[in-house]
Amino acid sequence: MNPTRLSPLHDRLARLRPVWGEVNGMVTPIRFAVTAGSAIELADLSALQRTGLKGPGAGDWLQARGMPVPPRPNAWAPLDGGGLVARLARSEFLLEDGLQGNFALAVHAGLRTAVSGVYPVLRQDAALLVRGEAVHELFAQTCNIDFSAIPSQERTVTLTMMVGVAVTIIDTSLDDKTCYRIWCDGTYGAYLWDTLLEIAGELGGGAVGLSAAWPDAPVATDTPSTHDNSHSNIQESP
Amino acid sequence: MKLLTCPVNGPRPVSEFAYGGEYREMPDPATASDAQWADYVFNRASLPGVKKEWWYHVPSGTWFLAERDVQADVVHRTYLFGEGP
Amino acid sequence: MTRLPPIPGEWIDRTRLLAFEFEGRSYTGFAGDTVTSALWGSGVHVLGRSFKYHRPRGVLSFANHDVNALVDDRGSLNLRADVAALQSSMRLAAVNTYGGVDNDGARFLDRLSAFLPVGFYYKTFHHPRWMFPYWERLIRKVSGLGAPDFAAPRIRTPKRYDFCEVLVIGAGPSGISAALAAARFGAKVLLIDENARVGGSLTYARGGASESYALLQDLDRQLRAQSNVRVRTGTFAAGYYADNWVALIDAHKMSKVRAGSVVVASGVFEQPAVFRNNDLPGVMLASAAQRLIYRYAVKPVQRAVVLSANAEGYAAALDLLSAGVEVRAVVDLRTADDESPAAQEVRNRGIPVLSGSCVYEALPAPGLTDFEGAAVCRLHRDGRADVGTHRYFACDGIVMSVGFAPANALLHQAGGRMRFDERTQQYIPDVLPEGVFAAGRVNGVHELGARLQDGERAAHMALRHLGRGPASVEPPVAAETRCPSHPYPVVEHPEGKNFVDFDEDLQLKDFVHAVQEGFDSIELLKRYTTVGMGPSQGKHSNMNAVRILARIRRQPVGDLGTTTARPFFHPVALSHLAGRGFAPERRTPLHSRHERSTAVFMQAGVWMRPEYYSRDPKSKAELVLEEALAVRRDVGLIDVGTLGKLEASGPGAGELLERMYTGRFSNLKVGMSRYALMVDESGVIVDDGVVARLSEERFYFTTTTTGSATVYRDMQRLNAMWGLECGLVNLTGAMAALNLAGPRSREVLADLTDIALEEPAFPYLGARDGRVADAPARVLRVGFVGELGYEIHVPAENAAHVWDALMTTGARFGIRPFGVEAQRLLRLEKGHVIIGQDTDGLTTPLQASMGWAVKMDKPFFVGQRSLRIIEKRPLKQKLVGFALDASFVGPAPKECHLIIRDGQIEGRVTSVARSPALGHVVGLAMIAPEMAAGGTRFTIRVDGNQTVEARVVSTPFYDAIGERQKAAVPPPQREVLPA
Amino acid sequence: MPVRLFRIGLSSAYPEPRMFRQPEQLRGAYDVVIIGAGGHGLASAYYLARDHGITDVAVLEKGYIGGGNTGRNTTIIRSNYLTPEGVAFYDESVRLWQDLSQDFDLNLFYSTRGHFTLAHTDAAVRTMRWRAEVNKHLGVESELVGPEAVKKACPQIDITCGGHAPVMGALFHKPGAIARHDAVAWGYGRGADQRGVEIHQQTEVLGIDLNHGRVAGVRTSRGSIATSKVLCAVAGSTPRLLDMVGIRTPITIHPLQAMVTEPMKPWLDPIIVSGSLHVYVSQSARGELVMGASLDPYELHSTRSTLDFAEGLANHMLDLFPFLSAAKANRQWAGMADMTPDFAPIMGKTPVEGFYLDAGWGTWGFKATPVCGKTMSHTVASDEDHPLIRGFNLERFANYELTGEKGAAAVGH
Repeated sequence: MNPTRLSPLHDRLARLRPVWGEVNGMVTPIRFAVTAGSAIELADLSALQRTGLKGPGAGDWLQARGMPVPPRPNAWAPLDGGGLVARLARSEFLLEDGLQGNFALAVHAGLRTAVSGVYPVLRQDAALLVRGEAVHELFAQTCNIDFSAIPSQERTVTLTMMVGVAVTIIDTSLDDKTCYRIWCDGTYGAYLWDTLLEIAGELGGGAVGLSAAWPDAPVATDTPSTHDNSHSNIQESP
Repeated sequence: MKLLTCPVNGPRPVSEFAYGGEYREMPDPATASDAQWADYVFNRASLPGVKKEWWYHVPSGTWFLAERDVQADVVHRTYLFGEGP
Repeated sequence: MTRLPPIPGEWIDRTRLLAFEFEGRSYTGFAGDTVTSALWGSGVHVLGRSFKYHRPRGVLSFANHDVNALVDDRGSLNLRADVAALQSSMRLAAVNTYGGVDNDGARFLDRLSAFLPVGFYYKTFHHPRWMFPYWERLIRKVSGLGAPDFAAPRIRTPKRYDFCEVLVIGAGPSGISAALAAARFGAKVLLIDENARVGGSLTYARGGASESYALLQDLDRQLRAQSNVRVRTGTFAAGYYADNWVALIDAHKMSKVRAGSVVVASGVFEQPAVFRNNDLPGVMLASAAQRLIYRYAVKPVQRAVVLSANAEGYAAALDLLSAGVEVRAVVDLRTADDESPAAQEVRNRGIPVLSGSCVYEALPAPGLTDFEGAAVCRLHRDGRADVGTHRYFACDGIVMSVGFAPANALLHQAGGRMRFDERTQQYIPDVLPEGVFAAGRVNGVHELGARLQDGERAAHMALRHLGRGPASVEPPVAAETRCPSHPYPVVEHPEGKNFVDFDEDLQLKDFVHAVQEGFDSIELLKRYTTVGMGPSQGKHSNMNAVRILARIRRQPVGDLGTTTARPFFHPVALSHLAGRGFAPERRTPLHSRHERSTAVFMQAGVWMRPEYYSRDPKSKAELVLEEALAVRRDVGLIDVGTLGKLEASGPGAGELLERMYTGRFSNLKVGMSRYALMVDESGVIVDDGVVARLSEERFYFTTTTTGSATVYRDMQRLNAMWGLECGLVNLTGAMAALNLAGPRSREVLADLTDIALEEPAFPYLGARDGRVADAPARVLRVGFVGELGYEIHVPAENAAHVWDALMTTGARFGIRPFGVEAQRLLRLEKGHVIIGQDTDGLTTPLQASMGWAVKMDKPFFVGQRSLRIIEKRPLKQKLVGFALDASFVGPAPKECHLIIRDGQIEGRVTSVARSPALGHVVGLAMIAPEMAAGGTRFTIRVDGNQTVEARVVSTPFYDAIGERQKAAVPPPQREVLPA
Repeated sequence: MPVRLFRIGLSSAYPEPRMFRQPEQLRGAYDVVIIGAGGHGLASAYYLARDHGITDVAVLEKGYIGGGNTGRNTTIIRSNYLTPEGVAFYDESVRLWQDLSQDFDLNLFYSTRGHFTLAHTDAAVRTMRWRAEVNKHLGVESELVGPEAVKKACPQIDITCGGHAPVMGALFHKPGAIARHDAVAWGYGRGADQRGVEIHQQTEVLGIDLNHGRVAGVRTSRGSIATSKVLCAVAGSTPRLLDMVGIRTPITIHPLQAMVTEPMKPWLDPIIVSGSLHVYVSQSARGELVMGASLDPYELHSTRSTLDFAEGLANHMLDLFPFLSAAKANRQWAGMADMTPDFAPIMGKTPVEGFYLDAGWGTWGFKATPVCGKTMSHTVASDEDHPLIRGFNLERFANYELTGEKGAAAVGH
């Protein structure tokens, strides 16, 4: 059987008394007892399957497996099933599956045996989704990059600092719905989450669960999780 | 805040970078005299002027070289090691 | 009450009355008032007391540098009354008075001014020496301005970043014109102004007519029509920093804006004339009087003498007349008649104009707080007043319009060079850096029409810098034909009190005396007199100071050079600079588990680590001992996830490690690990860890907690330089690490893993991949704490799961989580060195007695060549183990207590503790080599100047042959159990 | 009211003479040429004239007296260093400081305020104990104290530093003091001038002539000088001067920035330093809080200010003193610090005969001003390194015998 996965943000999320569900073996907030304003919606997507690889041969190796390889550094491409492959700087890649699709696992498996010039990178990020009309104000207070000047159709990957933490940011806005993804080292996750949540609160937003962040998310809600935190929260939630 | 252009990530505020010090050619340890080696280890070309320096873009882990006027604090060009002029 | 009937364009909202207190009395003002306008409008003229002589002061500039009118509103430090927005229920008091602003107990100092010459504090108070502290205490009592409120809470502000293509600083005519011109080409424009509304001088310099107000309304309309112009009023640019990085300050926050190009249209500061009593309440700059009238509908004075040296002065006279002020006379420092329309109009209205004359002194009523009149004299050719021609004008105010100084601080900060323009008697930009442009009066352009043109020109240059805008840029506007500033608006007076710097109470003679004492360059003069050092940073004083120095040295102003203008343009609250005050913190994936086990956390760099686990009512010492004993007797579990964790793969991986570390790894067998020591180029120890070989071309290795970032960084750089075929991956955050240690550790782990644990399948220093509690795990057999132990590395997301499983399974073996303190103790019993505690910034492996970890016969490693030099030199100090006699009682040595021999410092204790396993105190010490031989006795000086005898013993202190970490054996017999 | 002020107040003409003359032109030759009319250069000139009878001295200054780091530092004076060499050296300096106001008959406002170096980690506590023990051994008043002692001496401090860096202890150094930095240069300048030394401002050194490896003369913007002895005391300009005589050193130039608030009623008695928060602060007699932090991270030969310095410093100031949120920062400035790898100066004779070096002053030059004058004048006069500076010679790097002050001076002050 698989061991429980725990989000880097788990105990921060637990304080917000969510209704938990389970995604890829990780308990994840489906919705929160208190619903926040909609100016900014902040969600934890750490549960998505994720892997990385780097090295001079990484790009070709992906291509050989029929995966889209962003043509230029710091660009990303979508994967079937709602996932994406992001090219970080030159020869490093981050793969993240949507709720469907299993590219990440495939790549992970494919690299169990050594491949020359390709090196697997274990990803254990805190993975956030942030959207809403006040997102750019949130960025303005936390990050020295003018995202409003980067057209979302260019599918740019930005490696930068946010409130003192190294982050990877991409713009996944569709039409007029402003939406960004943020990844950071999981050990900074709690700090980044708390900081963004505080500011989001001031701007009339807050944390949302997967059902809001991803309305069509087919996840088993309220599954009794092995995790005691989640137990208590499920009981306490309506 | 000063802007520095990472050859891979483009212009960024200097707060995203770590300074790696002056680029120095290491003398051959086998042939260098003790005095020459100590000079390499400790002494620096500290005159103002344009210098070749190591800089590191922290969020992406990119090392690169910058040719910077250390008096005017103007960066003339930046490039990855081995890809310079 | 001197409030005027409603005036078109006034900034006050007469429908909103605000009640407030000043100096214990109640007043009312209107929303939109500043504290000064509300008080002046209520007939209050003494707004504050001066810094040094405690003279009464009122309105001078009314432009954010009336620093003699600083008020305190219940702990809000040094509010500037001239710009602080009036709020209801303010309870204001003037700062730095003794018994109130009207009867300031310190006002006697004014009469002592003759005895307090420039720099007086350098000249006295030091004889006799023992008296100085008393004088100093007195001085520290009377100095300073507002008093801080120690109970005030920290204010966190929403500091933010901002971006624009063209930043225009100053929304006067030239600034607005620049913003509109840039906007017409579609640029994203940010237009800021420190005033509550846009318009600059258009809001107050009307010359008694309505055209300028009409123009302002028109410009304002155009601004609103431009969607790509953001207008931010109540916002000033505090400083210009490299690459068009500008700090914008408003009431609530700081915005750090990155601009493509910057247009500085910051205008000018009107400058005071220098004559006796020019500081009395009622003597004010013309622009101040005009602001009072048109922005706040306050009648500045009832009967005024206008002291003028330019057309602006006559225009101001007309403004005064239109506000119902009786203008007794216009006194013009110039001999030639002013030909401006305003001057004509003044003469037509029959106002006496005395040209070639000056105000010799303002005449106060007894007590200085009231005003009687002005003494006017003709001027000699040499610029001195001809006292014989003395004429008296009764009035309650003198309105000065004698010239301007450019507000060019930002241009200086940007690296611009200024030159003194004799024609306009003003510093103007000579060379400006790329991307920075000046427009309007700061650029020496004073005529209204020309200012509009100049703004447009500057905007076009700014656009060109961005690679857009018009194909060609119009030439600079024609130079001024008239001179708005008088070359020397300074009148001597035998009794002085003719002030140059109002912040610092500096009079004309102070400058004469300073120069006499040899401080005759502008920089030395500034430092000795402190001119311009006050809160207003010389805005109203530097220009006159330079003119005075030039006059004394008989040199043109232009030859004196300028003083630099550093940030900030106006003072900035620390809370604005600090913003929210982010403090990044790093947590291991087991943080919640530690909290649940009531860990007491300590900081390790950005990390939070359990120091020990509290259990009431036991003391820290007891618990640390218990945790240590649990490891020695049974089994303990510690989170070592803060260690750096790196992976090197590829054909070049082995070579990279060979070059980075002092040890040898080419011969390390797959599935085994080895201690690794790292030195820098000068041979100094910088880091250590364990290297495990997972396959021929794959290594997994650890670094110290603090070293992880830099070690990874340096390896990346050298890997690139050496062109080795090696991939480096930093897994520090992605992998959790738990050390399961103690004689029962194997039994605990056995239940949870598919890895064969028994000897020889998994020997000491072995490294295996497998599963622990179903999680993919990498297990290293380590001996840091000197017992059978397994360092278990798992993906961060599984860490809590694995921790729980180990604690549950370990329960029946008496498992205990242990913290950093217990680990330190356990490793000390083994004599293991902690880099940074047992070594310092200069320690070499030879000094640390770690030669065994250094393979000098390798072809190369970083620092090797330096170590070759060092090994030829006599050793200065050596790290040894020591022990105290078991019988020892008394104050135990502490880390960094010194080793003393014959009154000389011979070394220091680096680690020390009472060993629970051995029952006596053991430690490590850096010591003179000749004292390092086993058995040598030495003296440690401990607290209270006591000394303690210790003797050098070999390490490890505990389990010298290391059998316990190699194979679980029963715990030693000798034990001290916690009391 | 002191007598002196009465005399001035009652005299018809202002009685105060020039502090230092402005010599019309350079002479063709001097016994000794000192480059740099900052505190160190002028102090050396003063003691050369006063203690060694060498008065045929020209002090050359590119700008104006005390215009370099002497006028840009945060005026902290202390001797609580880590190495015996360092402690002995700075202790002598502190001793000299005490008498200067009387020596000069110029009040330097030498003010003994007590100096706390806060420790926020157990590693820092260890270092503080180390310094305290070395200091005590050498007779310098230093002791390791607990948070409560800090709170007692400075009740306004937030001992938890906003919760994220609680103060675990501090090194208390009773003699820690501040002084008026400009006056130090003026005092030494006046004293040297009165003894016949010539101070030439606005005189830039363009080159140094050598003859068979020894100093022969100095070329300046106002003409050439023949001399056999040159003392170089130019802090941030050291590399340019060393280049003229072909000497290589480990010195690199980094800006050291500072910031001052508007005057407020004095409340802060001691000097407070926090290594891990990168703050040091004292309150001047004018009521301004004089604040500094650590060196800029990268080499730069310039005195520009940065906003991120002001932001970081303000943030950490509010960690220590939250009630200062409304206090306003008035002015930023910077100096050029000539840093060495072991945070100790480079002093004494050099491979070039007759060329004496007083450099590597990094962030700690002001406090050493008097003892530098003493020891360098001795070294120049006798052509022998003064015993107090032997640990600071240039050869120590080639010999891998660094002095290791790093622990004590990790934060610039």
